Amino acid sequence: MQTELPQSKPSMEARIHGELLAHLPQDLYIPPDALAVYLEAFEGPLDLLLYLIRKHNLDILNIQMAELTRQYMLYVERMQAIKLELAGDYLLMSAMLIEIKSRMLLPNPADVIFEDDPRAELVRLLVEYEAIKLVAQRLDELPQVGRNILVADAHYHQISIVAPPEVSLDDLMDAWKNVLKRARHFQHHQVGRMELSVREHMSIILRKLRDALTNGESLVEFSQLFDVLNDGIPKLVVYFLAILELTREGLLRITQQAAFSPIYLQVGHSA
Amino acid sequence: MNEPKNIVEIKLILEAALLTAGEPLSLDDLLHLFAERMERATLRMLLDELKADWAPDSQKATMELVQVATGYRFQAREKYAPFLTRLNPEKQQKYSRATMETLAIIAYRQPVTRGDIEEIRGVAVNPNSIRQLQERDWIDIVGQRDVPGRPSLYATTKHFLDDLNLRSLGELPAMDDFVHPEMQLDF
Amino acid sequence: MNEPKNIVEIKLILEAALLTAGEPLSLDDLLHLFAERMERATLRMLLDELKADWAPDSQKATMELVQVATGYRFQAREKYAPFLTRLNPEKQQKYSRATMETLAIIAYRQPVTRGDIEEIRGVAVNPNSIRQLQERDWIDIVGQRDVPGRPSLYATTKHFLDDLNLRSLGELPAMDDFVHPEMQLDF
Repeated sequence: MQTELPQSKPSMEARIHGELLAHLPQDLYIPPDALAVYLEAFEGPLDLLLYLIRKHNLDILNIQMAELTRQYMLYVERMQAIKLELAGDYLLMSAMLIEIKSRMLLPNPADVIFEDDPRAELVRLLVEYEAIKLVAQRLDELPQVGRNILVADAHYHQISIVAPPEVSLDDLMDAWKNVLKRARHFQHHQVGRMELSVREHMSIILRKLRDALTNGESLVEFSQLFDVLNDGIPKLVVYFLAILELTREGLLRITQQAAFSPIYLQVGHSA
Repeated sequence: MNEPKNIVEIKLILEAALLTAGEPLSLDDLLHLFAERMERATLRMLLDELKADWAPDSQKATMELVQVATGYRFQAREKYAPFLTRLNPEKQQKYSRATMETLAIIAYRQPVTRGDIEEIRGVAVNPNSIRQLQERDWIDIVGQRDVPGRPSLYATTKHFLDDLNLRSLGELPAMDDFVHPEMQLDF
Repeated sequence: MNEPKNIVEIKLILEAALLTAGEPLSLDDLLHLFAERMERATLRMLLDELKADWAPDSQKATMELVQVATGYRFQAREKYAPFLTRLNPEKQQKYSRATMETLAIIAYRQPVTRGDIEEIRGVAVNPNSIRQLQERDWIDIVGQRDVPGRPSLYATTKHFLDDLNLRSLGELPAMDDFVHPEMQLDF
């Protein structure tokens, strides 16, 4: 037996003021994958219940519990049968429905809901959820920035260029003093001009090696580092000290195949 | 340009500011444009004039000056939106029903906890829904309920109102209470 | 609004798009606004007309339509810029203490790794400090130390020396310049 499947998500259509628009599969056979899609369209047990109520034209204020419970259980069983990941909320609702139904069987079932009607809480939940469902849809239909509202956003030139913070030599000194004050292991350490020059040249050498590496050369010949003719003795000494210090710190490796053959420098030991 | 000397110049500066802001500008923002002091009433009046200058039947018909929650902004008249959105179709945010219902509960019942949302919807809150709404800066946490676990209380932001072209929560679509009158339920 | 039927309507759509785009729009972008095919030459002509509509002596004097590298955009005429800038005044920022100390350590102890800096300062390095100094082009990475994790080695750049008016690091005041007897630095 073939059953007509809804054109779109049923709950999207079943929502409007009890106007029932969706087609619900009436009969038993629905291809399981189609059923899964169909059932997943429900946002939860309240959504499903609302759908059933609207579909069967049940009065939300005077719900026929037996019929509603039967319908609901049918769906839950189908969901379980096709192993749809069933939120615990659905089972909780089953329990609630069954409980209400059994309480309705007690004497004095009322047609009109009053305060201690067993259905009161369920009705409250359904009414509130339905109101939220409707209003959520209306919110979604409101014009929205980015969707149907586009805000004027023309360009203008910021006049002043963002000035980077001013840093003076004094600021730098103050910072360094602070560091030294706190770092106890600097106790006996004095940074002299010579040592700073060495450290500067350590950076220069590393930079040259880095650039050479970018060009595919892992080795740089020692003599390429400086200009013997123009650099002057002090500078060469500083270079030499920088190389020694880099080597000591393991940042540089020096290789020489044989005495008097070219000396090569490379980063670390393998890079 | 020196400080504006007359109303025409002041209005031009207001117009330039609002056309380039990209977001609503409050009266306070707008007062910052001018070195000289201006009454807020004067500013409001000038904004009304500016709004009129951009009337639909004028030469300046593409934009309208509107007031939303956080201030004033120029926005394209709605009839142009279908064309303009062709530029960035992917930017068109569409939220799932779960997300929209979560938003509706927060908007209409705020401040609410996750627990409140779950009670109304009857299912666990999808963390993605909350995250999407927070990332859009439509909701934020305004406090904790003083119960065990101190759950966060969510509320909508002014930015949410701005994005929906609203000045206050009171302008939200009315919530349907159609069942309540006959119910006579004493909840 | 249906697809525009005449040049006036097309120009209004172009204007609305360019006022709201927030970035320059290329000819290709602009052609996407319309379902019907349009010659690029026609579009260019319409943009010229639009530009003329926003002439300085017109009613639409606050903005000008300009062509920049990536396309067309409306921008506020230059004379309004000083006022608009007041809306987003730039703060004369100062580097945080952490950033200054990080810079000092890199200057005096280079080449150093993050680990070295942390050891000296006794606290974790704020990634922002490093980023700020790199963006300023005052420090860069000159290599990696050959230990597990191969941490980057930072050093100061020539640009740093230039900005501080130094010819070489050797011109940085050496320690003993300020370790005066009376200072008794408590190391």
